[in-house]
Amino acid sequence: MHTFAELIIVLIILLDLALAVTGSLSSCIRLVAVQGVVAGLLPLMAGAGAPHTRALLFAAVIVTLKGAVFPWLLMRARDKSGARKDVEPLISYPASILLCIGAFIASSWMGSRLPLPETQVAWIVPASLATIFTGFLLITTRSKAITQVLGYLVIENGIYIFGLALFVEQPMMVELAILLDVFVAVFVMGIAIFHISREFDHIDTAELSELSDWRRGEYGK
Amino acid sequence: MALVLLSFVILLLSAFLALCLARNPRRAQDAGAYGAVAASLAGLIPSVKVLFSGVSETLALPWPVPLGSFTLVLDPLSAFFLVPVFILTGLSAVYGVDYLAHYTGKKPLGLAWAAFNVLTASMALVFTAGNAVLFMLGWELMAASSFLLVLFEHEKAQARRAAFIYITAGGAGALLLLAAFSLLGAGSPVMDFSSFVFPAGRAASAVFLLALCGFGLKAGFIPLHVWLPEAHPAAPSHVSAVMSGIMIKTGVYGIIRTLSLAGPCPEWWGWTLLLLGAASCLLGALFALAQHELKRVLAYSSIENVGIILLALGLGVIGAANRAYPLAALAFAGALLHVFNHSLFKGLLFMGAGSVLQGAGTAELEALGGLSKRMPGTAMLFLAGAAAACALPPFNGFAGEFLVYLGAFRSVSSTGSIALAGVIAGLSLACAGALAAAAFSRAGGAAFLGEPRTERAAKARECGPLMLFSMRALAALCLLAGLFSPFLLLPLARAVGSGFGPAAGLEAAEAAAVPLIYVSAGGLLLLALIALAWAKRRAFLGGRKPAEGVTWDCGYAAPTPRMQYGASSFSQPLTDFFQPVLRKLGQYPVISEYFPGKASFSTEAQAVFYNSFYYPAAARLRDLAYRFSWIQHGRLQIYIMYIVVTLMGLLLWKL
Amino acid sequence: MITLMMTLPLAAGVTAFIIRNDKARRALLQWTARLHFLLTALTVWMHVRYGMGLNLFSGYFGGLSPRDHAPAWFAYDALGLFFIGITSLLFLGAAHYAVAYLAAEKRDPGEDADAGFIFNNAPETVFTGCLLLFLAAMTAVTASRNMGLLWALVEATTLLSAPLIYFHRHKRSLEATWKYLLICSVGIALALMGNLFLGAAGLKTGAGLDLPALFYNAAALDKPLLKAAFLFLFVGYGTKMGLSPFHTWLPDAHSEAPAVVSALLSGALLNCAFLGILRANAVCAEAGLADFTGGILMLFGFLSILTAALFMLGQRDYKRLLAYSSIEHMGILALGAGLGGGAAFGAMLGALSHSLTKAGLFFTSGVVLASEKTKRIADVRGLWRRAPATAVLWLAGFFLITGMPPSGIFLAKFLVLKEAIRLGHYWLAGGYLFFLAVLFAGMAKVFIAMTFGEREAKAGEKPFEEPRGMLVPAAVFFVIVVSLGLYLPGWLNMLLESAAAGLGGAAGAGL
Amino acid sequence: MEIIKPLSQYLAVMLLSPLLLGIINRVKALFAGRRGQPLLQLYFDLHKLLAKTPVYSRTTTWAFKAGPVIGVSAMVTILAVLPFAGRPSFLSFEGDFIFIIYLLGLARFATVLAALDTGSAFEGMGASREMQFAVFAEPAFFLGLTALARVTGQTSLAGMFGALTGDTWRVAAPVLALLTASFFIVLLAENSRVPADDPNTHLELTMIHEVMVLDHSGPELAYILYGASLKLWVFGSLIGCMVLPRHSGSWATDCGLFLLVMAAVAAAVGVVESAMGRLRLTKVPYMLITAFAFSALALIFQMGR
Repeated sequence: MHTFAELIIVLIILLDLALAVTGSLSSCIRLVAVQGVVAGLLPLMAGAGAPHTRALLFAAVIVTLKGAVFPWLLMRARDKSGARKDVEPLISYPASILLCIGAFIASSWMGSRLPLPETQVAWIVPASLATIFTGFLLITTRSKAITQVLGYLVIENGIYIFGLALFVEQPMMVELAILLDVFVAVFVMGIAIFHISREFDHIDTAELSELSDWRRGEYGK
Repeated sequence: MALVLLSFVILLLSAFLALCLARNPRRAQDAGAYGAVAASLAGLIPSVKVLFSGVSETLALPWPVPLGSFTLVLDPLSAFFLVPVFILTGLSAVYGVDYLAHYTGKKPLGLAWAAFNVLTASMALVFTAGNAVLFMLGWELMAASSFLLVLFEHEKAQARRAAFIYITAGGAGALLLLAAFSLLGAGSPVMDFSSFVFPAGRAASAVFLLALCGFGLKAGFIPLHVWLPEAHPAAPSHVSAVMSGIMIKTGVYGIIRTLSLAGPCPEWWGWTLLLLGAASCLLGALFALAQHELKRVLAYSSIENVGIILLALGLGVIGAANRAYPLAALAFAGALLHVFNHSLFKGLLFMGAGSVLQGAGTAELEALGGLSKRMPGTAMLFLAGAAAACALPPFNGFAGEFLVYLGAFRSVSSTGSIALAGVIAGLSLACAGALAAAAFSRAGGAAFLGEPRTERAAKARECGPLMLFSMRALAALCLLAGLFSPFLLLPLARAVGSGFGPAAGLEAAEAAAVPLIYVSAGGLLLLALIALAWAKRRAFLGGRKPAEGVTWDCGYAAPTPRMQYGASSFSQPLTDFFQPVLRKLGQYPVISEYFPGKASFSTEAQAVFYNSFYYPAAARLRDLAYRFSWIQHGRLQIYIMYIVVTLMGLLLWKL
Repeated sequence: MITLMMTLPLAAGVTAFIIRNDKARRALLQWTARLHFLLTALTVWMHVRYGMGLNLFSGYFGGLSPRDHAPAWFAYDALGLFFIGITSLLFLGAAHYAVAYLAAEKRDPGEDADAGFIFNNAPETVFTGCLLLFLAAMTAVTASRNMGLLWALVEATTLLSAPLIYFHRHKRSLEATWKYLLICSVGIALALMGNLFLGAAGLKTGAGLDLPALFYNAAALDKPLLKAAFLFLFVGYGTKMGLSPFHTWLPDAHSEAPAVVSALLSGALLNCAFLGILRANAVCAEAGLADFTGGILMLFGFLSILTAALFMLGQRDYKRLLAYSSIEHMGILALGAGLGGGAAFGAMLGALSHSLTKAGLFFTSGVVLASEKTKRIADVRGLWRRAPATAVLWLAGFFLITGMPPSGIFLAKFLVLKEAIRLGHYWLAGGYLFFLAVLFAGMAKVFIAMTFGEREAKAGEKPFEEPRGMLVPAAVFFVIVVSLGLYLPGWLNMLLESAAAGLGGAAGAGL
Repeated sequence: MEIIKPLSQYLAVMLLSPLLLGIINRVKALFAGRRGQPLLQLYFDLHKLLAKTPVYSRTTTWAFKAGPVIGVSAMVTILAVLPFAGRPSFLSFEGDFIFIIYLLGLARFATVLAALDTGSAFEGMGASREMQFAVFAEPAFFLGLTALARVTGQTSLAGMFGALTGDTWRVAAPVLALLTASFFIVLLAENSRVPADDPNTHLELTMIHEVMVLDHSGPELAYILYGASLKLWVFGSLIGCMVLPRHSGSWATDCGLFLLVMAAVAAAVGVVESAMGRLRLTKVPYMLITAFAFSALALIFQMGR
């Protein structure tokens, strides 16, 4: 089973890289969904022996949410917004991928540096960190509002995997509450994107920088 | 002590009442003024009692506030400051009734009275508080209430600017004081002054410097004076009188308390005080000479006088550090006596300026003149106050300065650094005195004497009876305190004793008694001679009626008021000489043709320290802030980046 | 009791979505606030009456599970109780303000003087509903005993308050909402990481994320992991709390939200996030990491004061100015918590006083906005002439927020400074004083300019009738803050002390 | 019986001081080869003026009349403090010279206000100059007295001059010489003598003291003239006491010698006036600063010893 889990880890890392280079918005949404589903399945593979019913139930909820509900919500937001179909990165794709690889190297280093307990699955901590970095990469170097939501989801995926790595047993109620939060967050963000697209011409966040205290050119005289 | 408490209660109640009666200005005036006068009378009794008996009184009530306790201490030093508080606020309140009546219907008089009474109460609290929190409560209430009064005519941009500078200086000062208190009371859970332990070594110097700057921002010596010449002219005149007469003395009081708490002080503290005092008294007098507005002249004169007080304190500290105790005692006594005297004559002068402002509608010196004919009472009282401010005998200003001089002279014949300190002190006093005399003869002359320079001045009317009453009372006090200064020695010795140790009090009394008696005798002789000369003059006239004519203008028979020497021409030789310091701005006509046409001429005294230091520093700071304003850039991506980068940094640094 | 406190606003919030009648809905809002406050007051009273001298986490009562050993999800200790006390009091004022505000908005929908167009407001149902749910979430945050749950609830407050910020359907408020939503969500995601580390630190002890268990086993927690956990939790909740440099959302959200929401954000929400940090801090302190956490709190506290000072100078928007002042105060709270001892007490007193003062100021700013139709400082002059009562409150708020005595804020600032100096942090104290002075000057300039002076009537301006319902809550809050500086009742002192003790470690040492 | 001596000193000064101006004028006349005014001219003038009816400008108020009265009273008060021949007068006390300086200030203040009260451009000009020169003269005078206090270790005038002996001159001759020079310059400036001012000029634009009293007439002018002569005595006597460090023990001898020295001082003023021209107005401050420098140098010498 662990080999299988390690394969999944590799898959997740590859998905990170793919996210860094994909230009099409809809592919991005799909990639994030796939990553969510894969991450959701991970606990079933990583544990020793047959998974608990609880874990099964949980995995089912996650897969439904991340695999079906979120992509649907985001796709709808994308369609309504009538935005252009690519992610409009602020830096070039090669730069993105370089940053992503750099993040992966940094994650490996940090993974070894962080004072973590031994894990059973190799690479799981670096992978989770790399995923979190990729999420940040999406948020900070892409200009559209939707990609920022995607980034948030990728970070969430990374944290989820990280949690698995640490074997922290969250009580059911907490787990559910967290999931609910994430769900509502995406929902609210979706609504916000809808409003943004209505108020502004498109969902480029460059438009969303009117609130600023920058006194450009008012100093040094 | 109960009476002091009663006076607090009366003040706060009457302030509240004045606010409630704000709809009816007359009633509000009555509530405020009666309250202030009653509170003054109630407060004077215990203060005077403590001064003469020398027995301190303490009142401690439970006050559940962290660090705080409701401890009031009335020792002779406090009482010595409280006496002018109550004298001046009581008389100012009387003056204020007539002064503010002018604004009925135009200004919220209820609020003005409430602020005035709260100001009085807070000053009394500052002088009696025995706990840091209580002290700061009084201190900041004082700042806030006087801030509101400075904004009395807030529609004037100048008043708003003054209020801003004032409140900022006050706020900064308060913060410094908090730091000083924190250092002093670091070890005690309740910040009572009695529990304060003066730290040793560098921390002691830190406390001294913090207290000096913190209190100095209120006392207004140079270079911490910037708010003073702005705020005093902006406030209503009876408030200016109180602010200049006593409020700035709260700073002096604080410095004295700090010195008293510190016990034996290092000599350089004394030098700091001495040099700051010397700079203040010289520059203050010099700036006063260059001002064009009567109340500004007075404000700068306050800076000069605070400088004199500070200089005396510095001399005292140097003396004490060199174990020249009688000298130190004389200097301390001089400082305290000058505190008292200054409050009287400066109150009088500001009231006089207020009368001018109200009678002639302006206090611009170049627009006044000839008021002595139109407002004879005010003119005479103001000029008496001016004489007192120039420390001319027989008025009271002389006595305090005389003690300082005496201290300085005693030190001149001793060895080492004290002699130098004495020379610096004496010389600064002499120079400042000469400059102050020039400034006041200029101001008094331009405002009251000669011919009116404008229509408004020509139509000036004498001020109301209550205003005159207050000024007369103060002028009488100035004269009496000057003539009978030996009688002030006992309270003075008590105050010095409670501030600097009982031995100092005795020494001061011993050293000052004989010379002061002679000075009194000289003053009485002078008055007698003046009376004699006056009587003789009449006798010489022998009933003949003097002839009247126009002023002799070298044969020119139709002199006009415009031909008089104005205030700026009067001071021009001196201000030109000191131009490098004064940096007055001006436009002078250049005459190049044989038949020049119309020409205009203007000078403007600028606030040198504000314009060349504080304002540029503030502008630099703002520029710096603007430079960093890109932090709040507007782009979400960058904001998220901050979080990531900070987190990474923290992880790398801390793990 | 706690159940009731949480379900009451929850139920009311859900109901508010259904009610069609404006009046009934507003009454619901008010009555819920009143009842909630009553319940809170009762709980505080019970705590004071029966829980005297109780230490952190041993003083739980009234939770879902009354048994001592079984972990309860929700229960109050002094710290939580203190924060819910603030929140509930604040909400009481906010509810009354909101009713007057909504009525006024209905009559005279906001007009944006700068952009010159009229915009719509969000439906009142959503607004009221979210407001009540927001209260429910905050009640739960303060009561939660489990760090995981705490996280989820803090995130819930973010999500519930987002629609509140977007009350004015205006593109700038949308931008603010978006930034708020995203920055806080991303920030809080990091706090989730922190929770994971925390769980990992206690893996051997089996403490999970239950606070009392963590506390009990603090000595056995894995220190490096605990440090990592604290860093993540700090950055996460710090983002929500508005500590610099994570504060970036704060000025935007506060300036664009309706006044009542700004007041709640500043006065209640930031405190809730602070509570998250304090909980983590307490665990770390118990584990002997007080120096580590204290250093970080002090560093970022100082940084926040610095940032606030920089942006206060030349600020153009008065609501943003207030927001930066909130950052400053959060900085002071963090500084106080980091210093511990008397400063921790000061921080608690500061939290209470700041919440009330800032809420009062935001309430007043709403009236100023209603009168002047602009948030630009340069366009507001001579408020005294047009709206005297508002001007008085505005000025009073300035004095209180800058720490003029008598006020709780003054005492808080003094206590923090004293502790910094007592502990020998002279440079810190110096910087603190300098930036406080800069902040003071920056605010003084603005408040004087806005309040005083002559005022030229703008074209087509109607005379302004000051809405009493919007001013009374502010006035009441100010009076409370002033009285705090004059008289600290014994029960409050005890509550503050035990709350300060709840910060853990050296902080519990008392004054 | 001891009271007789100060009283007679006092009366002597009151009576003799107008004579100093007569001496100056005679010396000047001598240098110019004229016969000059009688020695007692000022007495005649005073007598004449006291009997005259004054003319008052319609602009003036009480301040105009009070000026001469206060001025002369202040001078007479000073005489009660001033030592005569190094012997104390009625009022001799620690720090008495400060009292003197401020009484001089009072006289100046009153005169200046009286001048300003006329509203005349010329009188204002004189007042302005008077005040300007005072600002420079006072520190010089004061510093000189400080140095003297340092030399003698005394703080009252009578004490200082009483302690001044021939030995002091031998030990500290440069210091005392500098001080004498300084006091002499101050005397010239304070009493409106050449080179600071020219009492004989009739061009108002250049006058200082005289121009301030243009409008005064009758008894007021008499007061002013008398006050001026007293002032000259005050400054002269300081110099006289300084250069006459001899105390024989006999009161009469000392007084006689002192009066001779006073006459010599007046003569010296006359010599200076005859030998020098008037300085430009703008140069007068520099002359006073020179006096200040003399005093400062004296002090520095003394403190360095």
